[in-house]
Amino acid sequence: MKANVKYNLVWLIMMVAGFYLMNTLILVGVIDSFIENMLVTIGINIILATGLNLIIGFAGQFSLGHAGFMAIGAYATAIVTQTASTPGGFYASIFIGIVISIIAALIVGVPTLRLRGDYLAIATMGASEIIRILINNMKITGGAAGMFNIPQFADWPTVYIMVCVTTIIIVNFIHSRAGRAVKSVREDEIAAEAMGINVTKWKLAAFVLGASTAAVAGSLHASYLQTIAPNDFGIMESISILIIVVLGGVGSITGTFVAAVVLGVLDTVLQNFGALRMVIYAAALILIMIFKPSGLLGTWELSIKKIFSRSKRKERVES
Amino acid sequence: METFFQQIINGLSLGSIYALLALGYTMVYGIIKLINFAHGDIYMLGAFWGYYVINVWHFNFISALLSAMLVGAASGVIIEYFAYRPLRRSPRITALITAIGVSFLLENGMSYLFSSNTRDFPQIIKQVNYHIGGVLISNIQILILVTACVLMVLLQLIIKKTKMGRAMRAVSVDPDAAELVGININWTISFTFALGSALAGAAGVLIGLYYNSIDPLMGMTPGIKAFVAAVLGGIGSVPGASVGGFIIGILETFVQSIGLSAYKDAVVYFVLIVILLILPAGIFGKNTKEKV
Amino acid sequence: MSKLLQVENLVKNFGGLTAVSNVSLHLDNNELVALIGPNGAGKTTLFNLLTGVIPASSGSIVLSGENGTYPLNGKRAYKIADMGLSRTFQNIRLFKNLSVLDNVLIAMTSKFKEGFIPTIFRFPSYYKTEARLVAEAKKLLAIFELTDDVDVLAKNLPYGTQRRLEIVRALATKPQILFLDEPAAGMNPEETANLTQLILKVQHSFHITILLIEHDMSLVMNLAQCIYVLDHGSLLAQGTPDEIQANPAVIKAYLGEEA
Amino acid sequence: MKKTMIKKVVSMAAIVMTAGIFAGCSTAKTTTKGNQTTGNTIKIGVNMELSGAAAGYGNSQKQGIQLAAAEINKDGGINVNGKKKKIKLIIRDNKTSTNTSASVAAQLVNNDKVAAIVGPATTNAGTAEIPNITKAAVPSVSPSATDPAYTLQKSGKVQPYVFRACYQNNFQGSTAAKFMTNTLKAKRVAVYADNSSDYGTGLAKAFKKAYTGKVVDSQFFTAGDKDFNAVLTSFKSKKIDAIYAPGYYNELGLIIKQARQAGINVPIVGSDGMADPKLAQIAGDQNASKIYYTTPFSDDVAKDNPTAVKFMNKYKARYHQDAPTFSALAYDSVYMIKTAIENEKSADSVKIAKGLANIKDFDGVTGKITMNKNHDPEKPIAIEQLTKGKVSNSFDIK
Repeated sequence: MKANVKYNLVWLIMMVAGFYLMNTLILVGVIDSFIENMLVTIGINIILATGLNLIIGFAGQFSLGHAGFMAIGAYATAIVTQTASTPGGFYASIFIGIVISIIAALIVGVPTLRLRGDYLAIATMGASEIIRILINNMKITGGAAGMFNIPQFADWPTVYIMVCVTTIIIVNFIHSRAGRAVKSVREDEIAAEAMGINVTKWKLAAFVLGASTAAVAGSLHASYLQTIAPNDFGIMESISILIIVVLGGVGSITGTFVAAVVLGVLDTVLQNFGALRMVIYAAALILIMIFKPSGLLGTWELSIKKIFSRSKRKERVES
Repeated sequence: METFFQQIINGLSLGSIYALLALGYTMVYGIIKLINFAHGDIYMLGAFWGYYVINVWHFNFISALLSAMLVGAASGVIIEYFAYRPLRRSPRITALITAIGVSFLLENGMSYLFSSNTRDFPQIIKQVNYHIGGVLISNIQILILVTACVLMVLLQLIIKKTKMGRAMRAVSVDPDAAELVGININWTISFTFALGSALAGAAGVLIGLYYNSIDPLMGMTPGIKAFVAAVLGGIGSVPGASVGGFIIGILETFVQSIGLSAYKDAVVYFVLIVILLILPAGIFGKNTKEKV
Repeated sequence: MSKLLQVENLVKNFGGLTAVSNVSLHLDNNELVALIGPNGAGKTTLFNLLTGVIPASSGSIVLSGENGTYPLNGKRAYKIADMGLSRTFQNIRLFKNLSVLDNVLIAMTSKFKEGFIPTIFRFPSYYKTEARLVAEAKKLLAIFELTDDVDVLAKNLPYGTQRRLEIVRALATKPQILFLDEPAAGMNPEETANLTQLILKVQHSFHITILLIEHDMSLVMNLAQCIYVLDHGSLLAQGTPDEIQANPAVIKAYLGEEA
Repeated sequence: MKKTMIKKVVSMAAIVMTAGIFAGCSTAKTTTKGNQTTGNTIKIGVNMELSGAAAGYGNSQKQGIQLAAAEINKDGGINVNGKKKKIKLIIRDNKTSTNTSASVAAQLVNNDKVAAIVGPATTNAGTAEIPNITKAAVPSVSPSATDPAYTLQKSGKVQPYVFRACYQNNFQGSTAAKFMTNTLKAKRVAVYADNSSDYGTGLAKAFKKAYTGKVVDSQFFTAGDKDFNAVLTSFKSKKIDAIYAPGYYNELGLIIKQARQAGINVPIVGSDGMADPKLAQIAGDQNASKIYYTTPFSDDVAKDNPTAVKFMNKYKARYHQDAPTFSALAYDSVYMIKTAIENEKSADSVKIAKGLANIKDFDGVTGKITMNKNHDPEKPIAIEQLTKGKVSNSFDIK
């Protein structure tokens, strides 16, 4: 048990160090608001993509509807902070977004999660589009014009902490009894069921957890950007999250981080290429996939535990 | 009553367009289980090809159509060769991302090279409207409807009656076994892509002619709709794609005619989900149970 | 005392085909029963019905426990597994991309519950449960001499070891009844002999009832206390190994072909 | 038990540490005084939809901007307090995405140090840019963000650095309503609006508010749609006098074509998103009759407006096509910035903002513009009529 404390401590120190590093860089002026913008976008994408990776990579359920849940969180925050324009209101709005997205995920997931593969993908895509179209036609959401002048409560420290928190939740979920159950569903539903795993329940658990982190990302997106519109949450947004997951490696959270950073930086750098940016982006995407078919990192994970035990083994060998 | 029949015609002609595109999706999916995201963009290429050859080289309709099919087929084969073939043994989701990449590349590449402006498609066939009992139908609508039906039957014949069709079916069931009995898998898959993409090329010219407006992003929306149609009909099934296309066309028309135009896509997706819940593999899809 | 598992008039139709027709059988506590029959006789289908993988068309399956009887018809497979019926599969269905240890731990999922919050925030209770779980799994793996392979991915194990792991995994659910679907398939005589010993050991040390499907007659005749013979979906005969070997109908339908 | 204690202590410590970080976290909010212009060029950023859904409109605007900049530079540049400085355009693509628009704006103001921004084309991308440009105190002129609240803060106060060159929706929508009542004498109208952006829905809303006749039916389409027969057929059976269809020329061209082919010959009235030569091309000249749209850029205006005539000729010479409204608005945006610089005698961003707010009687292609207190340009509006694809008449609406 002492070992566990040690590993957790290392992770904690890494997170705090990362925070200080960023803070210092901002104070020194290395990170200006342009780079900060990029980092925040990357952070939000990490939250979205780890959640989707949980659903696709670990539970093996091909969902293409992540943007819909993101939209729920974003609009919850936009609407709530319009009247309750305080940090408290903002955190309450995140919570409300999570609750609504959980309900939506249950409504979508209970019937559709029995579908397989591409059929599930298209059903979840449809569900997400339905959410978007409803938002597009509602009064409270501002319709197609979306909402702007949303008060900004999510600055980069908020996003940083939320990235840490959601990642901790998802990673701890994966490395636990729940995560094993979810992975067994991915591997073989029939065998899992025969071993006492309630397949429906665990699929749903992963789906709901992924959806609620997407809602958190949506809240951050709305509050940081201060403007949202239904078109931000279309099929293309779901696809761009999927791209991060696959590019990083389906089933690797570390990979998701790497891919989110790589794509985020790539996208920002390409901003200098004007009209060619999307052409280069597309070509890069194809080439990476052809030369790295299982994603940048495959299923490799960074693990402090493994590093420790490896160095220990080395010591033993040397002595 | 006239309005009702007119709406049926509207629905059928919209449906025939979706069906035309869905056929290509379903063929490719049937053989390599890949959602060929770039299919809608091959349709766009076909439309642009038609636009240029008619305007610049003054092709007539038939030669524009046939050459667009050739261009579609060629681009389909090239895309398959460079982007999908290296990934045939990789997870399917990888190939899907590549397909999305190809789609982005075609859309943005065309925008970059030829600008993203909308163009008017040359009206090479003069539109003639027929009034039949108060219902209006144009010669181009009939042309598209007939083409969609003929192509469907033709495809079905190719798949069921020809040697190539047999090879295609064999590869789709079990590529390794097909290879063992002497079927050239690469050649068969290329052929399927050529066939499916030729359909998209033809659709580009026909739809360009019908709507008279083409742009580099024109493949995106109908591409997704056609894909939904293919799934609805049971992806991999040729009659399924047509039926799915017509269902979605008629459904969209119906929803708009009762005044819910703002929700037309939502209703389409809702019906899709409901149908999938009842028939998990679409209307004509075979729901293969896993053997325990 | 009533029978541990009582199956009455079980029927399964696939469209027009009757895969299992009117099968009645029972299992006693701590009994080792074999189910034999030619290919396509419906043995695996019967297993699937008993373990809830597919629903029966009609008939009843009743489990007796300490506090009365529980009907199993129509229950989902995971519930049936929870009630103490576990199984292996004819064409091995391990969780291929997971480690040997994970395969076993997964089977213990429903036996060691831990709340969401303690799991996510890694309360000390989480580590305690997890440690207990791993210890238990390792104990089981040790019995089957799989300790060295704990971290190996299931798909990288040799075939015979995979079969063994499947038995361990089934045992990890703490079953009352264990269904083994052709455990010796693809094994050489030496491996089969080892397996026979292993099955006996399992039965005795875990005090469980075993129903097994097997084509290897040496294994069946050595192990089984009672044999059911299935042919074309219906029960042809039942009895002790000696009775079955002497049964003319069985010899004709099944053994006769070999003679 | 002891270990549990350790664990607890550690996690407590962690919480305290984290709390400490936030207490001490003073991410120094750098309060800039805007971007100063030094050297011989004035950098103007362009945050524009060059790819994605609105790419067609964005590229039209880019052409207008480039034309304006080339023209100014050919004349030696902008006169900053007696010294001529050339314009350097920094054009960046925002992919029609709010997220990217914010990023592009940050890059333009912080890294490129532009003195002013032209763009974005759409309200959504436009609002996304506001926080970043406001922080940097750099003004932005959007050629075509039409939402009434675009230039306003939540409190209703004006956004200090946000300007536009186009009408806001309420003005255009109510003008169309007046025109349909007074000139077309339409008593029963159907509304068919683009609901994929604020443009169509906003105009439809404004129109419905101002229109005194009966709105028989109100339907929506989505950008990218190509088939409008279903809705048009249902309109046909409803005895309507006119259709109000706010949207862009891409879809409107098809709506006109399909309406006329379906035998609907009532007037179709739209907005400045239709004012593009491509409209008649897509609809087909024979179909484009009895088409009306509100526009700042009418032939009438052009006749007694030398600026417009000059612009149209130059545009045609450079791009070999007739100038669309979007290009005209973008062209005016650049010249508005030029005027602001010259009036303030300074190319510093804060001064430019001040100059833009004080623009008065500016001779633009799209009319004589005076900026009101909400940073909305006040300029005359006209309605153009198309007959057989050509502008045949134009009406002044007071």
